Amino acid sequence: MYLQFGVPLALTIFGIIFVAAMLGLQKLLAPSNPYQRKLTPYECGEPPTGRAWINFNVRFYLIALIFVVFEVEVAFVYPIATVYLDWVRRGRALYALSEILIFLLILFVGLVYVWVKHDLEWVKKVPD
Amino acid sequence: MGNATTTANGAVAAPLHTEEMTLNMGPQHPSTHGVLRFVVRADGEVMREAIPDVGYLHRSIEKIAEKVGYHGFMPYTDRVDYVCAMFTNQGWGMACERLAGIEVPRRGEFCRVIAAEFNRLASHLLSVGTMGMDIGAMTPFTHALREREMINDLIEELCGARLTFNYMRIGGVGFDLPPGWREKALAYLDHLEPILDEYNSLISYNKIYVERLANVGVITAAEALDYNLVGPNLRACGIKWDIRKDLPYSVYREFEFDVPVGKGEWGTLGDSMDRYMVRIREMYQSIGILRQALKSLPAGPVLAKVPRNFKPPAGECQIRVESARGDMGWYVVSDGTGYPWRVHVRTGSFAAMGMVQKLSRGLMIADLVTLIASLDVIAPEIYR
Amino acid sequence: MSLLNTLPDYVLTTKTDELLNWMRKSSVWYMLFGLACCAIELMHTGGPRADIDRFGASPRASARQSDLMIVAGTLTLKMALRTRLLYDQMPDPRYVISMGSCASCGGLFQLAYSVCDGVDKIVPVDVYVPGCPPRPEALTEGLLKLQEKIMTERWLVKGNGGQQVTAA
Amino acid sequence: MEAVRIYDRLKEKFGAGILEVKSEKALDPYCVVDPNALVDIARFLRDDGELAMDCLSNESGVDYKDRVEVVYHLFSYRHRHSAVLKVKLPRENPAVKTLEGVWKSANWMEREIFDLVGVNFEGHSALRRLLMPEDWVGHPLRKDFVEPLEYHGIATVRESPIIRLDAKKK
Repeated sequence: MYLQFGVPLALTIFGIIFVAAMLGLQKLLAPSNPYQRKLTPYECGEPPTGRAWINFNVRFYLIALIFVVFEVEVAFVYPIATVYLDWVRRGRALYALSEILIFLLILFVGLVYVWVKHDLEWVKKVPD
Repeated sequence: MGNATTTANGAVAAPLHTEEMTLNMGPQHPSTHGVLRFVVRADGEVMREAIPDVGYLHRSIEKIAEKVGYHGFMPYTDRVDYVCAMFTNQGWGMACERLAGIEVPRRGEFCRVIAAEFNRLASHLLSVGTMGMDIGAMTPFTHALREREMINDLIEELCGARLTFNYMRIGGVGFDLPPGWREKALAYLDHLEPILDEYNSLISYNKIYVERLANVGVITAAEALDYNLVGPNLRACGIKWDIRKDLPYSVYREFEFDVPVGKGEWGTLGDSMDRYMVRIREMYQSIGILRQALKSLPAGPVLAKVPRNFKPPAGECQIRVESARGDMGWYVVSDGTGYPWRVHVRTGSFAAMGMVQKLSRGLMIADLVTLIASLDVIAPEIYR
Repeated sequence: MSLLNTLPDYVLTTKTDELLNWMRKSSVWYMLFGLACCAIELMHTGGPRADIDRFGASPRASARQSDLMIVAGTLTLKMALRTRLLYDQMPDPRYVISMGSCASCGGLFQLAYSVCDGVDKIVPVDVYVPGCPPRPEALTEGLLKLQEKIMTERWLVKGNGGQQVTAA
Repeated sequence: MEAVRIYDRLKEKFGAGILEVKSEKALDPYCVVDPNALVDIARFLRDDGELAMDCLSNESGVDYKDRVEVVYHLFSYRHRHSAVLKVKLPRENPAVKTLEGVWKSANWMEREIFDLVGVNFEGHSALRRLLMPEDWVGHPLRKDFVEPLEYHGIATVRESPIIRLDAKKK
């Protein structure tokens, strides 16, 4: 009775095998020759100076965070887009459309908030 | 570290302690137009300062000039600025002619002007194309290179080389125009003009382009003179100065052409967008000069009688040529023997590079890339 | 436990070698390493007319993603140390094309005090392309010569494996 | 204004500072200046209304047999005239005051002259080698410069391939 889950099962198995094959072949066939000078960090040809582990500007983190929020949003829209036609055929088009629009609307409010608070620009002007 | 102050709307604006990054826009970098290196001290994206470290292509051309004779030095002058090599040839030729007092026949002067202006077109095309690529638009680069290839074909038919021409000699030009070249060149100019308009409308009024270039790297007229900026960079600051018009040499007196000057239409006067637009407008002027030169080409010899082992009288002189990167000063000291005693070239990129450290304070890292592209800096001109 | 150069010479192994070489030959990514005048010809080679993208060679910005270093231009002594470091930082199997007479033997700058005569003093070179600067077609022929050389390499089969550069 | 009249004006103003004016039989007439009076002369040339030399267009170091000369080519965009100043320095350790205070373009030109000809510019903001590597020994554009045989293990001489061919034939 769980037959309808057969397809995703096959897909996951194929995925795992495919990734394992790629990594395995690479381990078997590719030459690997790491030596100290090759592993030095790449600095456009210059010998690297200074430490890489410094607490750099927090702006990078904020911009990355905002990006992740809207990336996940798009990721959620994809599954709905695939099944959208079935809903339309079953005559429940309005329900499906309103469902996705509400989801987008909530996140749109988030976008406006971030825009107004100047978090999208790099040099944040503290509104004093 | 520091006291946490609460701003008006209650947000805590405690100064977060973040260290300064020291990045290395090193010799091998896609955007530095050759082997330039910048030690960038940046806090996040905003740069504290970008200290240029130059010398990765110093090929000691000035020392070699003392080892090879006057005629032998001509191919080395191509390598001083390989994107517009005709101007360095012309500079060296004129310096030696002035030292020895040689008179170049009129047709030779006309051939020099034609070859030089074609080379100015090619140099500006490359500069405008790579600026497009530095801002992220890939297709302008291919457009510009396609036109540059056609100019290379024309010049290759004229003197056999695509990049380092060695076309000019002391006392004139090496080869006369091949038959049918004049019509081919005129046809190419008619073909190039509409393409330049299309390129201009496609790129120059694009919102992203203007956003990335306007108000970036602003140079005032006084600063430009103080740092001895020359050529399109100087004209973009509003100073109407072109050696071809103001200290006319060769046969430039006989042509009408306008000297485009930056007007600050997009942002403040003297920003990167002005420098870019001055180059685009200069291309139209070069096409005008080429048409006039090709139409009124006189007959006659192209090379004056110059002895094979050329020995100019002892003395020194400096001449200035309007290269694509601005006024290039050739200072030659001769001691009467067949080898020059000292040759010194002062080029446009050298002065522009001297300014980058001051201009880069407060810019974003991405703006440093457009600043270098807008100053149109070429590595060998800085290092020679 | 890598199988590199361990298997004997059977139909299967030589054919896989050929397949491997064919795949790597038709996707040689070259590093943007233009030093001097040859850099402009390198741009024209990557440009619209003599396009080497049709041979699978696409320009890469950093040494980490490229397996071919085209040394295009005069190598000065100051740049030579950086070139050695860049060569070391490229992933294995890596190749070097020395483009132009300046990179091959110092060219017309052998008289100079600051120029390193020839890049083969610094890195092992696979293909020398003569010319000053070589035409885009000459560089494309150099790339094709390199592709022929890649086809002769042996991976599974015993014999000279993909260039094991000793820890320099 | 002709170059020679510029030098006459300088002679009136600075008298002892101007050592020699060479104008006959010279393509670009120049005037030799006393090194210690250089900065005042330069400042006067720039600030004076009539001369208004607002641009140091070229600065080069020339190494002669008995002296090292630094040649300054000045230019005025307003009056479109130019002048050439020269400073004669001893060959051992030539030193002159920097003109960076007067024209900022002198900064890089003086660094290059320091690097290649070895003239020490006192008061320069960041006097270090511009073109040669930091650990380079000697000043290459001097006439008595001897090329080092190797640099960081890289031989600077390339033996001619004919030697290798003969060796192979044997």
